[in-house]
Amino acid sequence: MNKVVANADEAVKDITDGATLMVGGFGLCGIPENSIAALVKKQVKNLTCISNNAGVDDFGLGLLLQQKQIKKMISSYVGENAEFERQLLSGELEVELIPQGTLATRCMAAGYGMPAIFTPAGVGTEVAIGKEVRNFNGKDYLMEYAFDADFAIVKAWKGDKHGNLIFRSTSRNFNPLMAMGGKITIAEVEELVQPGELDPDQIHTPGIYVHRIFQGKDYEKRIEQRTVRAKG
Amino acid sequence: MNKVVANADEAVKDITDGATLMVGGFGLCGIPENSIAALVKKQVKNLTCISNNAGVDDFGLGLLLQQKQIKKMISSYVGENAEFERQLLSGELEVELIPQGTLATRCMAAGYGMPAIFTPAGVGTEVAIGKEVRNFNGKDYLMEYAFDADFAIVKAWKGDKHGNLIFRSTSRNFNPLMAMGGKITIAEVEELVQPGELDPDQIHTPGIYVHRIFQGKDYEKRIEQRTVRAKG
Amino acid sequence: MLDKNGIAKRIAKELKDGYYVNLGIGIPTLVANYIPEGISVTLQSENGLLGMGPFPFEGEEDPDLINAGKQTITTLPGSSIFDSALSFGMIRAGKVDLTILGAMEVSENGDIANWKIPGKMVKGMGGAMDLVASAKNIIVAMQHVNKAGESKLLPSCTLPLTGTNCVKKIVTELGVFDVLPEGGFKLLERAPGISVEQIKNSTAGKLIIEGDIPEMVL
Amino acid sequence: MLDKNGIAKRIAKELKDGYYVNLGIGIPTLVANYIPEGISVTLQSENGLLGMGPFPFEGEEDPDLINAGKQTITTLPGSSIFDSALSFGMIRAGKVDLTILGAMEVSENGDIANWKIPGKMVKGMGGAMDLVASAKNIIVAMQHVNKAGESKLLPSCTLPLTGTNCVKKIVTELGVFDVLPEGGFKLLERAPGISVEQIKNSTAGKLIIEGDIPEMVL
Repeated sequence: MNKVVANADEAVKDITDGATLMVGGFGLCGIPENSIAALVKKQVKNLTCISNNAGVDDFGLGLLLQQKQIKKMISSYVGENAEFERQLLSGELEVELIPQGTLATRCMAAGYGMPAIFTPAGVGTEVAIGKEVRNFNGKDYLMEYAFDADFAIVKAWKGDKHGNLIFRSTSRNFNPLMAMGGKITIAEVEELVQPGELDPDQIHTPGIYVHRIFQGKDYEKRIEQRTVRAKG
Repeated sequence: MNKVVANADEAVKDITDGATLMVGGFGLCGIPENSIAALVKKQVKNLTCISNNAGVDDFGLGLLLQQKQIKKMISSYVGENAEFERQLLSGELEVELIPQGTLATRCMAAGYGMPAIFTPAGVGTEVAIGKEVRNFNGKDYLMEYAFDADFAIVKAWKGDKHGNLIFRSTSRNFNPLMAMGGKITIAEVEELVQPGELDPDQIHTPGIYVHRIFQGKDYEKRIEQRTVRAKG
Repeated sequence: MLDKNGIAKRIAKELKDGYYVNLGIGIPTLVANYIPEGISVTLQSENGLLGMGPFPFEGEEDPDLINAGKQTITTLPGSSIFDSALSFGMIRAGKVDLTILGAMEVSENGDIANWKIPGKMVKGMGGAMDLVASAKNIIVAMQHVNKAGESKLLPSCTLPLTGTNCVKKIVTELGVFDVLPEGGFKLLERAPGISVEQIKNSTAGKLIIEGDIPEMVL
Repeated sequence: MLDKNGIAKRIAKELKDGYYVNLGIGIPTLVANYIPEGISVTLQSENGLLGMGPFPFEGEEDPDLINAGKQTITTLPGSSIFDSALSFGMIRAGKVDLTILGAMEVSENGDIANWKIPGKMVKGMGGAMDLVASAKNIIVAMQHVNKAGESKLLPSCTLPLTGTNCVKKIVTELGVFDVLPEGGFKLLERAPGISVEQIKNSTAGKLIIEGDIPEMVL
């Protein structure tokens, strides 16, 4: 079973105007840099992006925002992005803010075939408006629906042609959840390895969830908040 | 943070008559042999066991059945056990049969703090009797509740004193789900290693879910269906 | 008339390149022996494995590596192992392309009964209810009649159900049948040497026969 | 009066051996610098890490290893990494013993507002709503009054809520307060050099003062 495609352009070729995309990463950590670049090049428009954050002005999803390719963002936190703020305030961009755990779990629910989940996050707040509240064992929960995304684009450390993925360190974040949750999942990897090189016990995303995989290149892996301590 | 206890007797010492236990394993694969032996020795009675299977006559949970320590089994499949059958038919033992995926997901739900999940398994069958049916996108689902277990006893391959666990091959099965789902989780491991020996990226169960851990011994690892092919 | 291996062989012709397939216990397991050349199929075992390989060589059995039938097996290059919740998660999410399983009864609207006989010791449904409730495509492999000689293709099931409106195709020792969305067993192929008349006589549910029914080619 | 580090230092005294703790951005992050000797605490970062270590040495930053504040960090022996759903799963399941976070307002019944000011650009709630809805124990670290000099300990919040009935304790530059289940801020300790009168003058919500209020010992 060979899911390898030549490059990012090939991988995203059927993402068309108006598509809903899950985009992996937390901040700029673990984002699918190659796939985003290919979407910029392809000039696809009116995208709805489900992504925890919206990148920075000149990196990550910020690159799609610059070209006004995004119609709507579904995120938990969208700071650190002046162009985003401008488009939001001018009404060019629609934004739906949802709690981070709810975002993660709604992606996971899609991958588990569960149409809805219950979470207490947002009960009694404006997040609860219009949502079903249900009490279990004396505690209120909101019913939240699984996401329905046309595509997921994720970034992994290693992968094989079957689509098996391994993520490195905290770049795992939303990536495996979105990899499960997309109707078509596109994975870019730092290292495309031969089947059998990945220990079956250590695979984070089984290949059944991945439809296309390619070897990414030129990863910048920009750091958003470089914090260090003095050697001593 | 040191969660290591000396042995199985120490680990199960506060499991008392009438407790509800999640017990890891699928068939005889990945079962907590040492903890089961300690429960036999302790002669604790009237247990409710949530476990996919019920062992065989002289191994696994069959050892607790022999001593009539189990009041109720919650399982998906309970074949291969004559004493089980005898107790069931005589009315000594109560059995609740539920679909395997529902069993797994109800354990997981407890670990994720989700009070209930939706699954289509059992819709239109006797499993659905008395349960809430809900339609999402034209398909019916049953609402199934998270399990509420006093203890989970699980078996891992490797673990450290923080309770981090790694499972080997398909002995993973229900173990990580029950490790998450128990109010108090007891893990026995084939190899207790030093913190730092386990790669953080490869840990299947983060230590926060595990309350006690011990180095098991004398693993028999009995095979239920030995199937081989001829060398050729 | 087909023997068990014949049924498995005929079902194997339904496999397509790239399919993820879950094989139940019994005849379905035999399908793995007849995967057509040039077709790559990945077998899922619901205890938590994708990419199930053949039985191990004698002396190489690993008690930690079993399939959903509790048999010792092997992995293949590209296999992945996961917990049982993720295993049923991928099943529930419709990622498994085809489920092949046995049945005691199938009704003409696609209901299936395969886990419980009232009055007999019930061992449990295992993963069958999850599989039939979620699989995109379900093929039943079974004998056409039960030991008492009664048809297992019925107007409606008499035994407790495993799932409803889910079976898409049936292969028995007598023939191949589509279960139509509007109800009814549509005869597609006859087993070698079996007449339409014989199939009619063995089928209690609504049988749909259109035109000439070819004998199957294995 | 306490400075930011003083607030963090006082909160650190609430830590107990074996605690799993989630620290929010700002003053809460500083708490990690004052963990009492002999106490082992594991820090959870909600992007997917248990066992957060200190910042890396210069030149050893790893872009793949960051915390929920997007800062470069390190792991420790015994750390574990997981996806964000499991991270919030353990939070939702009440496995994190203590959450420490900042706030714009807290009400006397434990409501918290810390994510949105109407009319200003809203950046989002991140994981705050999940954390406050599920944590067993929540301590708020904040300034007692806002920039306009108005009390942030209120009868009820005026800003959009992050969560309801959840804050258990508040530490400000002026003192330490329990939020009582029946409502009200119970003064437990005064900050060094601060009088009960000063605290009264800065607290708009129901303040409960019983007996002599000790000055805190850091």
